[in-house]
Amino acid sequence: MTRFVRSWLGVAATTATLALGAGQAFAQKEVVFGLQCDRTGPTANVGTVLCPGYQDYIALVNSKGGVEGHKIKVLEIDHEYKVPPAIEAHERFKKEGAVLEGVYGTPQMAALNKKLEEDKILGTSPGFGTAAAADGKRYPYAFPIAASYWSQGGAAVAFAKERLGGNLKGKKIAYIFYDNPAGKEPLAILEDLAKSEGFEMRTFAVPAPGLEMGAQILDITGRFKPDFIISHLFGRSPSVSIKELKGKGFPLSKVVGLVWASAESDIIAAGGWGVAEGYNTIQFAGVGKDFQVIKDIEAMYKAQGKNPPKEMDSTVYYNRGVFIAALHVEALRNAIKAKGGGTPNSEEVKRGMESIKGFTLGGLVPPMEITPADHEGGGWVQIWTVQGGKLVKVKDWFQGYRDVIQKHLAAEASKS
Amino acid sequence: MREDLEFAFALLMSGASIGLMYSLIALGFVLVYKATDAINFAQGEFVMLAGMIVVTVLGFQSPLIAAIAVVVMVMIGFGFGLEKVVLRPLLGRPVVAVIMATIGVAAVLRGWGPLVLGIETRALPLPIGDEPIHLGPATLPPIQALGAVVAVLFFVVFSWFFKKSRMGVAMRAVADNQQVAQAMGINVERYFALAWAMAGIVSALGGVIWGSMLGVDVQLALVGLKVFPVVILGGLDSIGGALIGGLIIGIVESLAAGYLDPYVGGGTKDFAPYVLMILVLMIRPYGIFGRRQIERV
Amino acid sequence: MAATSARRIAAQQGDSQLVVEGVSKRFGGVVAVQDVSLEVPRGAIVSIIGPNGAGKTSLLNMISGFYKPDNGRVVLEGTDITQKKPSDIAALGIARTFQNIALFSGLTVLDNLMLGRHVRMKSGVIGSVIYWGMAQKEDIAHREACEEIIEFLKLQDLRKQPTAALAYGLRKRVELGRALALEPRVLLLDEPMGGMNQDEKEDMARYILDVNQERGVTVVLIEHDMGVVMDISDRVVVLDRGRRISAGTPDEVQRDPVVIQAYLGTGKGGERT
Amino acid sequence: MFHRESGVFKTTYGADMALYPLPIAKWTIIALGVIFVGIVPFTVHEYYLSILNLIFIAIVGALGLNILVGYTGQISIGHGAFMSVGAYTAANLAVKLDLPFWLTLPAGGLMAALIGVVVGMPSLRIKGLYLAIATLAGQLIIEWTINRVPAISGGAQASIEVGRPSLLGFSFDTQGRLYFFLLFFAVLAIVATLNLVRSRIGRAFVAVRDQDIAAEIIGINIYRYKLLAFAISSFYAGVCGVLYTYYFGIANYEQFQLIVSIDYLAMIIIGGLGSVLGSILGAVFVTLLPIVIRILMENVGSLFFTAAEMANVISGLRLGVFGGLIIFFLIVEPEGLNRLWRNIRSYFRVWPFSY
Amino acid sequence: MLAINNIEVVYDRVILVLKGVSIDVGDGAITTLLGANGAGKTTTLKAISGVLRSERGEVTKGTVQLADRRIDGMRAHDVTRLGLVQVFEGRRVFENLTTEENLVAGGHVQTTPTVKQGIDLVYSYFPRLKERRNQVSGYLSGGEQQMLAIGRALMSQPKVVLLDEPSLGLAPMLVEEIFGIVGRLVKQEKLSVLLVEQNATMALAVADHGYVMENGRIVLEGPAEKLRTNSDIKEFYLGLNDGGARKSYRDTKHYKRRKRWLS
Repeated sequence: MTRFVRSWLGVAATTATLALGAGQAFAQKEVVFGLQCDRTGPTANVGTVLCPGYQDYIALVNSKGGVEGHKIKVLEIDHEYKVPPAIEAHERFKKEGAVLEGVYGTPQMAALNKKLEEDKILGTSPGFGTAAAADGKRYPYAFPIAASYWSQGGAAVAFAKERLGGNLKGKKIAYIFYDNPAGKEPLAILEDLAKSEGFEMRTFAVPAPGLEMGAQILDITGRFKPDFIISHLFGRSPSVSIKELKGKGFPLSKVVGLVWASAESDIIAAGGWGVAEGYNTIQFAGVGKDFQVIKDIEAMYKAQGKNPPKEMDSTVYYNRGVFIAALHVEALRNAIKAKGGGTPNSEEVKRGMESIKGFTLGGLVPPMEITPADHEGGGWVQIWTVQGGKLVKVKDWFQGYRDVIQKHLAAEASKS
Repeated sequence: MREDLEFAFALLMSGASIGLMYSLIALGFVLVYKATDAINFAQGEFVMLAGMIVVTVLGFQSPLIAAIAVVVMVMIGFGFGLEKVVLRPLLGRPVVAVIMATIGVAAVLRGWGPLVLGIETRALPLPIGDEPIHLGPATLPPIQALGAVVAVLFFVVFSWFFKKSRMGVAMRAVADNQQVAQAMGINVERYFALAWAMAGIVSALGGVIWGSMLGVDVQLALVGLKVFPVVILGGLDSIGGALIGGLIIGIVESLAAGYLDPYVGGGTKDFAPYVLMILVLMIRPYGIFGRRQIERV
Repeated sequence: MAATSARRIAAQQGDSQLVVEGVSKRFGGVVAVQDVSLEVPRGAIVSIIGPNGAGKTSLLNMISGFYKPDNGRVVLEGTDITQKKPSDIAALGIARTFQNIALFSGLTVLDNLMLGRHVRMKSGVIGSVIYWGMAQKEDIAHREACEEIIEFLKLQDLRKQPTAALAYGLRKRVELGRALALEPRVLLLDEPMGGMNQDEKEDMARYILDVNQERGVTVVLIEHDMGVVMDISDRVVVLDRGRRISAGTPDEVQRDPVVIQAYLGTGKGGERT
Repeated sequence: MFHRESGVFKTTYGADMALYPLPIAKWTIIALGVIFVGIVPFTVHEYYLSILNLIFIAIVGALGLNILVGYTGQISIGHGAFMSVGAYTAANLAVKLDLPFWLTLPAGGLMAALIGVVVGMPSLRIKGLYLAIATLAGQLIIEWTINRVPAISGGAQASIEVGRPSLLGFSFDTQGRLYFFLLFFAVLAIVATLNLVRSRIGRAFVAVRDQDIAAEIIGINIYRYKLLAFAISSFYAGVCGVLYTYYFGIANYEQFQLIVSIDYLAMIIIGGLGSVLGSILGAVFVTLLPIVIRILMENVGSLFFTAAEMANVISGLRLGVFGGLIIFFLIVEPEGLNRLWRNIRSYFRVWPFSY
Repeated sequence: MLAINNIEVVYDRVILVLKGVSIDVGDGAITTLLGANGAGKTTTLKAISGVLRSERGEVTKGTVQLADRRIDGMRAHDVTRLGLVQVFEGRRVFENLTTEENLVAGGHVQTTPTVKQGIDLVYSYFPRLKERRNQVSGYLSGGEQQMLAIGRALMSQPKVVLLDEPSLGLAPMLVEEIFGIVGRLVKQEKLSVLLVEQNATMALAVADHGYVMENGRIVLEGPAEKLRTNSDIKEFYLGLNDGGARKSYRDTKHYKRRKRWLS
């Protein structure tokens, strides 16, 4: 009897809150952003830092009065890196009238591509998703807004070339990658460049979850003996690779990690800054706290009488969260301006995103230019290197082999 | 030629040492299964929890040895509690129920662990240095050497315990038939709790060693995935099986990555051990050292 | 006793429905059954007795195909069934019950009987999924056959009861019913009286006799209760340590000194100390 | 399915064996039909339809898994991979041969059934955890193969985009339209399963689960039925994968990894093993749980936590509650939601004369 | 030695299985409990030894007294410590342990030297077990397993042994052998035995006192020789006709209604 009553009480409470939730959307004049996160799934190490960065930036904007008089409400949904909840999240965003959404995860982006197009809501996938999505004509509502895996691959080779004295002819480059679609994606570019630049490339796959790669590292350092290593790993595996390479005596200054193998947490897990000394990382957003916007966020916390959160120390992912939020806000700002101050709809925000140009946020964002044709914004990256206990910028914003990337994009476009 | 041999030897050594590290995790699983018939799909989360506790305690500036003492105590308590609250009510229920319950435990640990003990990735430094140990052409990271030593040590202690000590025999009797064991004057509940507590100790040290190797955060739990091919290959209820199973899996992974991957271009080491495991199961359905179920019609 | 003598005659004429020829079975190093032969006349009740571990159940397992003999063969009505799968042997008309009741505890009495008719039914996956039509008609037809057995075994009230909840003796009876549902030509019973009291034993003996006499089913029986064995069997075969040590009519076997020495003992159970 | 009652006398075997033995059950079905076909899709917000759509797909997969685990007693933690087999089969057929959904759907199911039989082979020799891990191996090998063979996966991204399903020129391209598409297949799966489990084959499955040796000796070829269970179960999984593919508009194996297999296992455990209604309730429950927890927390949680804390608390809580509920159900109500439902029903049936 | 006073046992909090059972087990004597399947004999034993708890059953009424201590509600392992041990039906040995390990486990409540002595004592009664001491007990024959089950129970140095259907599934000769040894044990080791049996002939032959149970109640009791001559017992448990001769199973009429003492 009592159990029965209690269960119905639960149902009633839930129904009530559902109704409440539905009502809240009308409470205030505001613009809704949707944000998908993975705080508990296999890439939780990213989500638990990146998403607070996003939230903090929006809070900062709101604390300063919002965007052209519009407050922003962020609806964050943790999908645990599962696809069906990502679909549900999208539908929820749509219901709440979100004008854009930050998607998270390559399979999630793949599953949402069509929905975004049907529902005419733009979705961003910075640093992941398919590289072909840079083509705004083919994927009108998908916005990589940061260097795709192709651009990262191109940049990595460009950096290797620079490090190896400006010529790759006859050199050997090892590509160690997570054995999934994202890991394989840069291969097309790398193979192409191997031919045109005349270097020998060999690939070394690391299957998920990549907690151990003794054999692959042995193969690289013992048999292949490359001049340079490009590492495209995820999750826990970057730290394992750093540790193993160090253990085998390979100079980490001859290693560059793509964007998901490049965070402070990877270095800490590898055994600390001393171990990783010399390790190079590719970044699509600025690293460190030396940005006005980061200082503003710290000031915002202090003004509330709180200490800045620990997440801020993990600057790589935190800044990426800020980066995404900033671009979202900028797109909104453009849209509001274009509408003369009125509240824009999602279609207008998309056009706002497509007119982002010269927005650098004090160097945290590259000099990107997003256009209807190029949703990637140019594929800019920086190189930061582990030096003396911190990440130091060694190469400012650059594009690696933009021509080759463009050629591949054109080839993709002609396929469909 | 010589280089090839050296490479092969290095692969073997690398595989063997990581394999013993796998055994370290698998041992906890086997202990619980052997004594209580329960299948623990949360073994990885146990290790994660242990690692998190250690780094949290270290965060209070306490010495490492104190942190290890704390984690061993906490994990023993945790094992006790888990057995009492979750596993005992499930006695005699289908395998899938126990599997699912421990998957539930895993979810709870992954959900609450980081909330309480900290989300961020933390290092777990052990005072054993980074200089690799040289064994001929092969090199061995000191942490893996330590893991191997601990695994072998556990193996010796537990083998003795189950074969020679009266408590060990009683524990096996409990595993065999709880009701009869009770009637023989054996406090079954105490022995179940003891088994989980032993698993807790193994997980605690597993957490220290793997945590030191990988750093500590939620993803440390992923080591649990390695348990299955090891214990199935070795036999679910065999301490020695966990050791040998770990060695074999480690070596097979290593050889697959070294010799198979270049031909197929992909990460075969993920499933190569599983293929081997299935082949073994086809010949010995209870693993290499597992006990045959005595079935009568 | 007219029926009995008719059967005896049939037996003498060599009309053996089931013939086991020199079968052996080893497990590891242990010999469970060694060179055992057995002839079961059509319509007879043949009992297999012997001490524990004599190989009785192993022999039954070989007849029903659960074990494959190392040597020898099993022939049912002229067909060699030695290497056939248990399910195929069942389809040929050999049904059995088990020493430790092996009912499908999650199912009702009726469903257990319907399962007994499994081999007599045909609907496939598509038919089952669509159900309405062929499969339904078939189910109804076979339901009638099962109802007949339910009536015969006086199980009417228990039709829709899950078997797990039934008393021991009833479960044994349901198991017999399930075997009968197969419409067997030969019925193998492994200790049908095991763990029964006098009352239940008498009922079970009656059912076995009825199955044999009214339905004309040949019965092979393993039983430890000598009273039952001697009363209802036409022939008795004695096994000891995997070998056949004696065979004949109940009277012959009872008097055989080899049997007394190996199995029956003084015959005055318990009157000692 | 929903009602069973004593005191009603049937005069024919057919009536006794009917799916809905009571008149009231028939009316319940009709009422449900009217609600789900006539009312819900035209009154409910699209967002809720999208959740229902996810539930419909999940029902198909959960029913399939329950046939294998609940009815036949074999364990599989490789069902996610069977879904991806269905997904890629359908996607390849739809894109390369331009086939319509009513061909790709069964084709995906059949291919998954075929692969399911192969993965299920070890069940002939091993049981329990050993089998579970063998199917896990199947999952990993299938994933690897799809990832590695461009002919299947369509290239480095391992993604194949497919168009929305259409029938006679009508395209199911909105949540509202997909609703009917998915509802149809969910209902089809439910009816097919109900029929299957009461038929000769369903009985044989339970026989294999309860007593495999006895089953064999009364003439059930347990090998055939174990593999058949794998085949049927994987067929459902394959169809489920195809439905996902049409729903997402893309086939991508990363959508069907181990975690999916585990979610589906959770559905049937929470719902009730060996129960059709349980599969449905489980699918509903597991799909809705995170959503409900989140919405609750969005509204109530702000009383206790700051916005920044909330995000982490919601995530941790969701996982913690999910795991906790699995444990709770296993311990307190081992027969799952199905049993809970029956208890509620019997409470009402005697109401107001309870106790 | 052991006194059961009017106990009630309930399973799952609802199913009443024993409805007021009283039994006295005399010092150094064999007391037998007869009855049909499902009458509650095994439940009675489990209620005494305390293993009931692991089957969701509990004693809700009455007392169980071992010597001068109340043991109802005690847990099985504590009861064993006090000197009462149950031998389960179906010879449930620890199949994966060797013969000797089984004995060691049986002596769990004793000290190590006592265990060593105990093993020797068991081997002296069951020399066959000594031959099989290092064999995995799952592969012993049925008779050997029954001997092991009894021997294992002796290891705890009990004063009272509850013996559940030792004859189940054993050949007549083995049954005799085992009952013979049990008889010797009772005399030489001063054991008190509560014996549950289907084989009423055998049980009444070795027992001093007997109880008959039906539907969770004791319906008849008395000295064994008296029970042997009781006409109901003769008909329903011993299968004898009125004249005392065994009647043939062939002559049994169709499915007669079972007689109930209490209805």
